[in-house]
Amino acid sequence: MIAYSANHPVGDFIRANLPAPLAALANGALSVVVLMVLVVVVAILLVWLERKVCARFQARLGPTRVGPFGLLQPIADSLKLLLKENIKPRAVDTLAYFLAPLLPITGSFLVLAVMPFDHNLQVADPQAGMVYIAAVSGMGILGILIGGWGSNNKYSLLGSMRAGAQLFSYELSMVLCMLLVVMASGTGSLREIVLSQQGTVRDWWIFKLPGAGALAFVLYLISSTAELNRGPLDLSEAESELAGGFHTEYSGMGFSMFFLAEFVNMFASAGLGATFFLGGFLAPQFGIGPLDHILAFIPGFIWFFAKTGALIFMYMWFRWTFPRLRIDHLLSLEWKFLLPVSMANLLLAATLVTLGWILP
Amino acid sequence: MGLTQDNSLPIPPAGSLNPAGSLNAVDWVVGWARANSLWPLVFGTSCCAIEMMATGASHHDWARFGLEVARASPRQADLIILAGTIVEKMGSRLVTLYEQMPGPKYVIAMGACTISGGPFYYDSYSVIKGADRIVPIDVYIPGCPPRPEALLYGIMQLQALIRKGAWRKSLTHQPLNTSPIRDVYSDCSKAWEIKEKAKQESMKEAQERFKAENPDFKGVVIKRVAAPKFDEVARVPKPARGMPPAEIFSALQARFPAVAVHGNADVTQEKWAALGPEYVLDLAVSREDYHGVVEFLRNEPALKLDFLIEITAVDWKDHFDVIVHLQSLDHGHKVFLRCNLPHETHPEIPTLMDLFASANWHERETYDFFGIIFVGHPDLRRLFLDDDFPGHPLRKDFEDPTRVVKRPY
Amino acid sequence: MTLSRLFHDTLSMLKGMKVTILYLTRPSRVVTQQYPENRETLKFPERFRGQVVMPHDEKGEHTCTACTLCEKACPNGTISILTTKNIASKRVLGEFIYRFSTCTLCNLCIEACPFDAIRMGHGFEMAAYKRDELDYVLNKKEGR
Amino acid sequence: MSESMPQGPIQPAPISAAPAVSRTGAPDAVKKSGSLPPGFTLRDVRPDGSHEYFLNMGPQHPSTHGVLKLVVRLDGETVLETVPHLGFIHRAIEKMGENETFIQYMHLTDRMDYLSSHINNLCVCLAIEKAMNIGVPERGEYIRVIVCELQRIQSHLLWWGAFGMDMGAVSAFLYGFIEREKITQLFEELCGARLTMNYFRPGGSNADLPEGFIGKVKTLCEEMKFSLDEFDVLVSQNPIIRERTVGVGLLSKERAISNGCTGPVARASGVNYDVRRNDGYSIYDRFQFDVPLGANGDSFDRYRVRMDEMRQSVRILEQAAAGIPEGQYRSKEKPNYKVPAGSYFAAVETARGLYGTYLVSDNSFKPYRVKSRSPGFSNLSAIDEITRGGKIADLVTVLSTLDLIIPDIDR
Repeated sequence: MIAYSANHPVGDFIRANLPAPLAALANGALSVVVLMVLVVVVAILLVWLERKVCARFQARLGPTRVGPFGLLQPIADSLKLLLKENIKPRAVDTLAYFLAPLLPITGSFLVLAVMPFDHNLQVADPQAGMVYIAAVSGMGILGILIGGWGSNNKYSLLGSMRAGAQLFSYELSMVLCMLLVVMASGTGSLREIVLSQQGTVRDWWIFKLPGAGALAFVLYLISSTAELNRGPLDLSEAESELAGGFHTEYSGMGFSMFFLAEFVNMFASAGLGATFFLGGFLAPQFGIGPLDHILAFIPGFIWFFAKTGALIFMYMWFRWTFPRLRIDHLLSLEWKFLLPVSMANLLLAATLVTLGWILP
Repeated sequence: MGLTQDNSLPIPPAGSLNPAGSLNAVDWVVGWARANSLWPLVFGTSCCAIEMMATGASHHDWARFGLEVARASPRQADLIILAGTIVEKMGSRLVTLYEQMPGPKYVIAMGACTISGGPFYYDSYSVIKGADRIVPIDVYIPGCPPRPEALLYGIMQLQALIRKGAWRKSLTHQPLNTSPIRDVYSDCSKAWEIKEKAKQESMKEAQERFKAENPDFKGVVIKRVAAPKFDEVARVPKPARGMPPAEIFSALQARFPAVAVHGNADVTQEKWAALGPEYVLDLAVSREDYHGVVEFLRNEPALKLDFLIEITAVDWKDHFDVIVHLQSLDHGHKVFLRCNLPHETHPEIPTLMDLFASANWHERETYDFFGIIFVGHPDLRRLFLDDDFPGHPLRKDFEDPTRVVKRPY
Repeated sequence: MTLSRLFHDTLSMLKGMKVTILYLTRPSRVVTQQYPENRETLKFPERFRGQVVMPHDEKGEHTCTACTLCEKACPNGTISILTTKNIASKRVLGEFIYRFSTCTLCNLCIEACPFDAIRMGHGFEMAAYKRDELDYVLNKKEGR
Repeated sequence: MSESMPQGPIQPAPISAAPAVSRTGAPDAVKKSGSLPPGFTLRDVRPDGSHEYFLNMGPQHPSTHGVLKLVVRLDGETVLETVPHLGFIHRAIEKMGENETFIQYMHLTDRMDYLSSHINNLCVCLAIEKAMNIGVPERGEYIRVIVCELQRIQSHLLWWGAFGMDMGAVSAFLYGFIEREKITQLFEELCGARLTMNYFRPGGSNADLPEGFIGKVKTLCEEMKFSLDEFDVLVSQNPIIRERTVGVGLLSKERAISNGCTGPVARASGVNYDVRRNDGYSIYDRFQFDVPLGANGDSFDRYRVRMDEMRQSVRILEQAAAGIPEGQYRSKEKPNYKVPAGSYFAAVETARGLYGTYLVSDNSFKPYRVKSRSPGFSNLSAIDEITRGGKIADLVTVLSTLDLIIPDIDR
């Protein structure tokens, strides 16, 4: 563990010249701005990646004419959405209609605040990190419910009611899977969770608890797909049934906020998956000397982004392969299958931990 | 910059951003963004929609142009590709959709039907003759249906238009085509005759001079290209399946003496043979035992005509013929019935809904087109046309100059 | 959900995922023909119906004798044969009006023409900004 | 709730056997105080009728495959009653048929059911041939069988893609179109058009097969077998599809016959009737092919019947491509087809069911009256009984397994 020095020339210069109370905030403000910029750029990149990967899955090319390999396509999309006419339908509940798009984005940004990108590349490291994440990710659900009800449209009402039922129920099994890792690693803080997975690849939580870790990872994948309204479980904006789902009445900036929130949320869930189960920013060590040395040479956040990218690819793979579930299958999948299995999994992991059978 | 009354963006006068009216950097970037991110509305009424789907599919892939996200809700779409015929009843819905779309919005008229009514220009009482009568159109793509490459070329033309700043035009309410529906074919030849008459006067003496100078002038004879010759092929009649018509008729004759074979009243043995193996029994039935005959044909185990192919009517100017086609799925034979009705405004005939559930829509369609009332039908309303459609269109005496252009030849 | 059914379901879902990943991992399976880029090599089958054209020989002459058979065969009133009398007062073709906005490319006019004066061309880039740009006059010179 | 029934022009007599049958209403369904929107008949399930609401799956909706409007009476997600509204693409083709010659009317039948345009043309040709006693040479018959079976496979491929898209598997739509494009290019070589063909004429077709066509058909049959197996892996064996279609939208055999359903919809309910085999037009009796039947008429049976039908069509294609003789492809071409007075009916099996053409002629060049019996028309009329009690997702499933083409219904 190399001790990183906490002071930094730019940071020291700012702290020196600012009055005392502001200086304390400087560090936080700087990191929040960097995080926001990073995440928006990553979201724009994800929009492009989604369209290219979806095209390759369907044996076609995807955007190619807008900039090299179509890289400027998401920028053109967001700029156009920015400049659209801002329609406020007459029968709309103004407060609910305009407040709703803000919530999902803030929800996913708050989750990213505690994401450990690298050893100390982290905005904040609260001791009860996992509890904070479970609380904050409820904000997205709120936004969809308010938006659906506020736009006074039967399709969006149906979409938001479905979203409400789906997101609340899948929150349970997602939290249970995270709880398993927290219990096994003994700490709530995400940074310690990652550090608890140090050592070889077998020390990652996905492999450490024999069977329980891998099952928790699979359950996490399923429930986070439902949290994101993506893939086979995208019932709240079911394209072919509800025409537009909860964001039917949104145009221009309102719609692009929902659109962006979906991708920021995807990055956040994939990041959480990597942090809890795949050893966050730790390089994979296989016990072979020279290979480990080379792998450790690559800095931590590269590993973090690689693992997150792999998970994001899994989400896209699910979305472009599977048909959509029906609402009652979706809920019975959660209540009758995921919840009992994740509880039993928690119990199994608890016995393993107490009896000390964690793999060496 | 207050919003205009229908809260759309304020309309900047042309060239307001820069007096020269040419594009400056901001215009260029805005035009580039709007041109490259056209999200089409999921809107397809008939055959052109299949070619639009083929353009969206992997072979032609309009996602390369940034059109991948086809939105189902008009709020998020900024381009309507009118793929398919626009009919009067659909016209009002199309205008609502167009008004629900925000900000700079564009319309592509794809296919002959949306440009001018295409094949349905003449003799159709319900087709809108050209979609630019109800919605301002930016690009017309001819063809029926146009190839995917033609649609892509049309989209590229629209993108070029947007890059040149046409998005400013689409914020204003452009004028629609309000010219009356006229017979383009005859007007074109009439106009030519007038021009031709004047031209012939001016050429008259030149023609006499030419005839005087070389009386025996033989013009160029263009040879007729011989069409390929095929020789006659005898038709192999397919034997009708199931019970021969003679037996069906005799079984019916016992129960309903008044029923006669259409066309030849007294039918003898050799008459049946003369009608040929493919002849399907065609009965003429009076209104009284119309329901009884159909019920008998359906419930009789030997006949078992349990499948109603269709109910329709023919207007013979002095009387109506209600036509019923029945078929037996097990035995395979068919029976055609026709019932003669007087030529009133609303002739009446009993319904067949208690025998066949499919009679429900067939009878409503016949009422919609001919005005024939089916007594006992629980919900006899128009099926295809709006309730305020004047008259019943398939009657021979139906005239509606505001909607129909008669084809002159 | 019984265990065996759970196993079979997961197996068939994985096989479904294998089908899609094989499309992703094999760029050779991409079938897109990039229209504007492949414009030179783009070739349509010989019988493709793009629009009705009147072939002219090198002297600019066409073989239409204004017999109006194609005009009668057209179901949509697309073709207008406007005849005139030439210098030898023989009735010849003045203008062959072809309203492409109502043409449905049904090939009936080509079959009706006894002189093979018109045939189907391979044009497809005919999108226009204004509706009356779609009315063409097919013959360059008066008939013979 | 007031007992006021919608005010049709006459008072309705009580009907005994048929269940509460669905009707179509005209204007948008706005639940006015007390009166039901037009077309709805069920007494209010709840006395105060508070929890019900009427959803307009309007003419522009991703899953209605065109411009069909369904007014759905919902209790939460459960569908209580469905009333389809038609007429949004009614183009008066039958009225136009009375002012056009027989051949000109044939080019309009392409635009009715544009996914079986060859087979529709064939139906009009059969009617004219029966009326004017025109024979078809051997090669012409083989060309007709090959082209119609290619058209059937092409139509089922688009149905399969649209079914996948409605279920949420968007990639299936694209895969269906990749295979469909191969057949579209074959048709481009054959008759020059991609969708509205106008290729058949009474007595044969208007041009011979281009050379190399039979070879391409044979290679297509091989590729089709491979891709059909791939489609099965991707969608047919998918447990999510199984859960969403098995037992959804049950249509019993009696109700199918009574509702006039034909084609794969009826065969899925056990109605053993296929116009190609039972009525025997053209030369289908020379080829061995079996007609797939479903057991209990739910959405999965309709799906399974169509997938098997594609395989049977490939089988017919192979036999026809192997046995096609040389010789003339059409009989003597008459200058103009003047049908003798009388009424003639011909029926064919399109991809959706029994398509019939009823020509009434008064001995002139133009038909006196033309009626085309559309298969989708009766298949759709059974939708209210099928989707009762299901969810909205089931309504979408049933709509896509009925394989509707709305211009074919509205004509």
